[in-house]
Amino acid sequence: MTLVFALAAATIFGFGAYLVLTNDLVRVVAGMVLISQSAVLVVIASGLTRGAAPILPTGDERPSDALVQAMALTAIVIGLAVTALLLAIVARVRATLHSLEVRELARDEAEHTAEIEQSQEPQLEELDRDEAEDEQ
Amino acid sequence: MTILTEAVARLLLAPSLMVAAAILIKGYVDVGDGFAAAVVVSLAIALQYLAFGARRAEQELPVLRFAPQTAIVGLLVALSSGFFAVISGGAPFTHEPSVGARVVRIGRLELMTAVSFDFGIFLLIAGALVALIHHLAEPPELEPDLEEDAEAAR
Amino acid sequence: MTALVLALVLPWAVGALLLLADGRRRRWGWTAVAAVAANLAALVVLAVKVLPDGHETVVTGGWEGGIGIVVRADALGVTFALLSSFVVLAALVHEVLDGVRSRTFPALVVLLCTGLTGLFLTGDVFNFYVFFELAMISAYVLTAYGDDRHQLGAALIFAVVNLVGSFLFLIAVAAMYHVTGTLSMEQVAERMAGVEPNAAILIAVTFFVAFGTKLGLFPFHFWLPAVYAGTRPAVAAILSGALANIGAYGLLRFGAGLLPEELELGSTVLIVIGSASVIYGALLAVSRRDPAEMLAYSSIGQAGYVLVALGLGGPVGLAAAVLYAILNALSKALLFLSGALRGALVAGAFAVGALSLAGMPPAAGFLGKLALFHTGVEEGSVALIVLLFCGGALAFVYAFQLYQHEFWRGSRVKAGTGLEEAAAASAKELAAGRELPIAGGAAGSDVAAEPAASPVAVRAVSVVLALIVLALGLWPEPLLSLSSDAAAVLHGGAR
Amino acid sequence: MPQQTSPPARVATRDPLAWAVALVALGAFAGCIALWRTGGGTIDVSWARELDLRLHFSFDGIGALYGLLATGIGAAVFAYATAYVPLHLDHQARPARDRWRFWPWMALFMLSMVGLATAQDLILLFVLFDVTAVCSYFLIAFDRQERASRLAALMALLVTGGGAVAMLIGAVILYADHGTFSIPELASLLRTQDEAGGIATGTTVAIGLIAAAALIKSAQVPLHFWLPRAMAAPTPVSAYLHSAAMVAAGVLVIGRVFQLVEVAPVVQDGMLAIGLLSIAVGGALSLTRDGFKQVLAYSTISQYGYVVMLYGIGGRDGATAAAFYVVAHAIAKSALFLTAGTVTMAAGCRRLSTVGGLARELPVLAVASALAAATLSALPLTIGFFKDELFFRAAAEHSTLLGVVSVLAAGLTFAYTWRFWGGIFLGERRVGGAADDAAAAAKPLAPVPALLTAPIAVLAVLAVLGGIVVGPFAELASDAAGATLGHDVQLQLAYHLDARETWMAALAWLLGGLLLATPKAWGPAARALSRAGERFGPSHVYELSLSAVNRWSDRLHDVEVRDLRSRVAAVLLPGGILVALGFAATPTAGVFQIGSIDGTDLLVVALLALVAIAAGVVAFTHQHIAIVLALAVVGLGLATVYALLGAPDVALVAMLVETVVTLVFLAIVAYAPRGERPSRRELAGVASEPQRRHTHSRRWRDPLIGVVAGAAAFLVIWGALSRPTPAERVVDELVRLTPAAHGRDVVTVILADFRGLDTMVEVTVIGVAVFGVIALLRRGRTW
Repeated sequence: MTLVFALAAATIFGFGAYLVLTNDLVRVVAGMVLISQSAVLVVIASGLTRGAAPILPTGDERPSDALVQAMALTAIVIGLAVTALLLAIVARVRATLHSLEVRELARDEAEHTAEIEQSQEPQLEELDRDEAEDEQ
Repeated sequence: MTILTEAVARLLLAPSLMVAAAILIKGYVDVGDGFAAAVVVSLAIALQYLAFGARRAEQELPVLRFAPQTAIVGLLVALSSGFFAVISGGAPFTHEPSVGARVVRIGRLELMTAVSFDFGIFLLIAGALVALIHHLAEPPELEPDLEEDAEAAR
Repeated sequence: MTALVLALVLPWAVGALLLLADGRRRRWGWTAVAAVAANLAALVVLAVKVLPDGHETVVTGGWEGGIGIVVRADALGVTFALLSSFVVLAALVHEVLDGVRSRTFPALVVLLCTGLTGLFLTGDVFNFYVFFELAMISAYVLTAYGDDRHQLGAALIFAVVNLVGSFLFLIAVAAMYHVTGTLSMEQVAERMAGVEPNAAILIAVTFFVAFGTKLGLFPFHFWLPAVYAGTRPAVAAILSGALANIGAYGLLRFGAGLLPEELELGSTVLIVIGSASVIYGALLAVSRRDPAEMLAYSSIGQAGYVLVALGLGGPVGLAAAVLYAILNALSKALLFLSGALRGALVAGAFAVGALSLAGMPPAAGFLGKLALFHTGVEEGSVALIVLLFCGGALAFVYAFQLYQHEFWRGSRVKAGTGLEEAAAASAKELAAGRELPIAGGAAGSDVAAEPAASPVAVRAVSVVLALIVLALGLWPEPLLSLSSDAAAVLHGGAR
Repeated sequence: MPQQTSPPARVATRDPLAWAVALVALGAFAGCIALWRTGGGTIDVSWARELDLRLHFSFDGIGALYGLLATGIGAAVFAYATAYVPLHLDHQARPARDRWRFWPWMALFMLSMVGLATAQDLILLFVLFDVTAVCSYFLIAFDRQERASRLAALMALLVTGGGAVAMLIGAVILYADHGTFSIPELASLLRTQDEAGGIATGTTVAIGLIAAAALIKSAQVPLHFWLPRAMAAPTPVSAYLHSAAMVAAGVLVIGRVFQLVEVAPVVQDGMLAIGLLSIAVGGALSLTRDGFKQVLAYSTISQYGYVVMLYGIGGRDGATAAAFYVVAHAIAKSALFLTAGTVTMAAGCRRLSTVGGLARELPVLAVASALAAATLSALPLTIGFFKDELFFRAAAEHSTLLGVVSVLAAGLTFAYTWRFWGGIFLGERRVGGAADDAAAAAKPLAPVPALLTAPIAVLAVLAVLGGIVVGPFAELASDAAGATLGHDVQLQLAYHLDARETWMAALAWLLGGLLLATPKAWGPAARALSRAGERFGPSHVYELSLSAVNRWSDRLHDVEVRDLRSRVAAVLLPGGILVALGFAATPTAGVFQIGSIDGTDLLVVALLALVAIAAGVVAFTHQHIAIVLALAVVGLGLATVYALLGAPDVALVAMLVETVVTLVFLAIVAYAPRGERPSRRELAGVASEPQRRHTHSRRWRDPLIGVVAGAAAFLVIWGALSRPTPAERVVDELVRLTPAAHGRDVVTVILADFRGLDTMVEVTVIGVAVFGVIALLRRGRTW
């Protein structure tokens, strides 16, 4: 089972990573959701002692690891929070840029940087040669 | 939406609130807690939004308007039940009644700090999710609200 | 214990309440300031109790450590908490005085401060993760603060890249729990020693990637310039002066504290990556015209120093890492805040920051350089000394090129103005330069069209920061003993 | 330059700020004299215990010498500046408040020089060294509206600041080897070690680094170029910089650490060579310059070359001569600089070629500066005579060759000094033009305030006084030499007409006169040298490297990735590589375990497979609705897995959360169907053609990175999961304690009690996220 869980979590993680690299912002968020699912699965797997639900443990049977369940719950909730937030950012991006493409965003940023660089003179002011010869 | 969905939505509201209450109360004994209960409630309300549309849903349930405030009140309730013990010198999240002490019960509901903590979480999550649903029901707003800006500047 | 709890609960409750308020109103802004100030005050009280080598521990629920969550204030945690809270306070006061532009800003800053305090003071691995997420999620929203669409892009980049880091961190925490069976840092540290090396090193690498991303080390840094340059100065100050501390602290706590053997094993890699960051960040910073972007690249370089010091290790190296992190946070906050302002004394404040960045006395930055050279010499590594020298020389170049560019050439576009405005301003400047003859001015001299000065109170914040940086340079003992006490926590000097 | 000495300028002369600083200087001067006469004093307190830093000041001979220079010359220069600065600002039409950029720095400059002169600790020395550099940075850039000033300031800061770092490194190396930063302690330690059989190479390197820092500060060839450039500063600054502060700080440091240098003969020989080189290069270039201040700047390089050479010679003779030389040079050089400033103010010219014959109109100035020139060129009856006498003696004692060289050097000094003086005051009267220019001959001089002449006269009188009553100066120099050498030195000075040194001096004068008389003979050669220096010299290297760094920076910046995808890739790919490194770094045999699968697990395996497939569907679908649905399958599938694994709480919440996530996703996706409105860029009518080319290469890159990330994650997860869980697990305790916490569902009890803090933070995160969403979508309006 160790291998199975590792494989499953890694596969989900890999697909998520691939999605984050795509051009479509909705798919990027989907990728983040997958990565978070993968992390939760790892959390659950890290306490992989199958057993009864840890409710009213009698002591006869070893219950499943309750601590990782608590951690997984927390992680799931946090995953929900970041997903909602990411989606909101994406919605704002779409509303402002009228596009859901990462490329569009990058281009916008590149233009912004270029404008900044152009609007200001270069930092290093090179001396004119003749001026340097014997100034004043 | 059809009349059928509206009817179903209306019919489902009360039972889902009951389910949520059950999940909340028996949390310490069985599966479920304040968080799950809150999600159930907010899903029931989301159903109202889907069935009636945002405006009508909010007209029929004017109490929804207080969702953000509810969320913050919930947070403060949870925070204070977590930290009130500090006032008397105890550790945070100290549990009252303490280990081994007798627990007062009302029916199956045991009165203890963990329950009020859970209730705070319920309020917080329910309020927050309802607020989220409310805002998602309309597309994002981009224009700056000028009159409010002017007001804030004062 | 009261101080410890208050430091956490006060900003927590106030921040939550502020979420409902319209933060653009002055009174809410000042409420937020009061909350962060209270947090800082509580931390100071805590620091007085804890330093030099004590610690204060609270276990939630009054259970035994490990059962409940251990909240533990030791010298290292308190140092970073103090530092971050101070920077947050400065940035918040700056923004409140300058006029808050969004409703949620004060609330988010206060909650961010809560998250930071929590994560620096927790003694529990998973609790670290949740507080970390609290700080991060506030930061994600803060990055979008302001109405510029570039800030939105910055927020997206920031959130996505750092979330990848966060989830890696979570995976590492889960793995760590699996191999040690506990979440309390103290117990984890004991049990990690017995863990089979392959698993341990893979966990360590995952932590490193997570924190390296947070800290913005080369080659994980690519998100950083866009984010720092895209946000408003106060937010950039918080990100670089407070939030980036998570990376440094995480590397120290998880690396040197929990995984010392793995750290030792990977020291070469750390030094190589650190050196690459130093040179890469400094080199890229040299010709940046946008001050925020330059400061962003400079942060990458400075993070490299922290990593190099960590890689060298030992009491001296660890203390140098802490010291460097503190100095960098302070000077970055100062530079981001003052770089956006205009008027008398601001240039002076910025110059102090530039001096500190370049490691020139009397600003405090030279202490970091001294400590690093000390580490390098003790290590006997000529290459390292040459690297530090080159990094320092580049820092000289970029810090002062920027300073002169910003403050000696007359008007400049204030950060945060729209592009159209910026273009108009620079066009006007050009026109003024060409057409208006200045009496007595020699040919070729630039025309200084004095820009409007920023409000006095806002400038005062930067000046106070600058004075603190100067004072720490002139009287370095508190800073030095703070960082060596903090480092002592890690190498067992005062456990 | 406008010809005006307007009344406002004269009013500004009574500027209380300026006079306060000047009076402080005067008071400090008196204080220094008092301290010197009473034998000084010592402060030694701990500064930073942690780094073993001490605030160790001692007013010894060196402290007295340089302290008196800094305050005495300071008082004269400051007095001069009270008149100069208002005029300067007035000429440039700058507001009077700009003087705040002058006086505080001057005061700090003086203070830090006194501190530097008395510092006994290497780190303290470094700190004050840098403080003087910072002061000079701001003072050189006083005319910051001028590009030349800004560049000069940056250059001075970079070169001297960089040099100071060398000193810091040296200090740290010495500390690492010998455990102290204190110079006296180091001196005795090293001497003992030297006698015991020589010092370590590291120590020599450290001493060399410290000496290098000092030489750079003293503007010695080849790192001299910042000094002539620094002439962009206002004249009083230049005067102070050259005679008593910045440049003097370099030789001061050499004097201070001389006992360390003595044990490293290589360093000392190097200093001798560099000193000689500086004398020659500085002197030759000085002869080719036209600007007043340029002539004087190169002369300073040459003059400090003498001092460095004397320290290179070393011993009693060298140390005394060096100390005396610094005093005499400071008096003469400050007077000459101030003269240049006054002439510029009066005539509005800054070049020898545009001015001449002013002796008649400015008689006091002419006489005073003639005395200063005489001092510099070592004529009798001035204090300068003795400086050369000591110089010749030390050189000739060292070797005949050096004696000959020293005569040549003195000849050079004589020539450039009088070329400067003669160029201004002798010859045909002209102002603002070449000879034969009628307009220039008639152009009147602007009136000059008395304060622009008086300090020069005072300095000249001092120089002559020193030539007659040399006793106090000799005492000062011998005290300084004593502090330098670490043992007492006696210096007797008097005129002996028959001495060898006198003849050498006479020979030098003759040589100088010859040089002056035959400018045509050496002119072309000297100018060629100067041109070569500009084309290939160190200053050019500096500019080249600075612009190369800037260019490289730009180039690298252009190739920096700037889209989200590459930024994420930049985390995943190196992360994967690091994981692979970590994997390879430790033995792996038998570490990884497959684990057992029993019957009931088959359902879990099948479900996980389904989840993985659904994840694949998410990855390769482009329809947003399909993505959302496939994500829901992943989530619900995992929830079922959790239920099967005995985690009903997780399963419940995962299911509920999955529903919420799906709803939120659908809501956001539903806002505006794709492609309904043209993008911003399309609105602007810009084609996005160039970007498309990259898409093809991405087709393989992105999946590859996904695979790398997945593989790395796999290694980490599998590696960790393969470890058996420890026998002692905290969760068992939790289960045991659950009844004590009045609960039955362990998970809920953990969430609400044992780890309630986690839950509290977690729900706060949800709250922040929701309010963040509101902030983004509704600008924060809560409802």
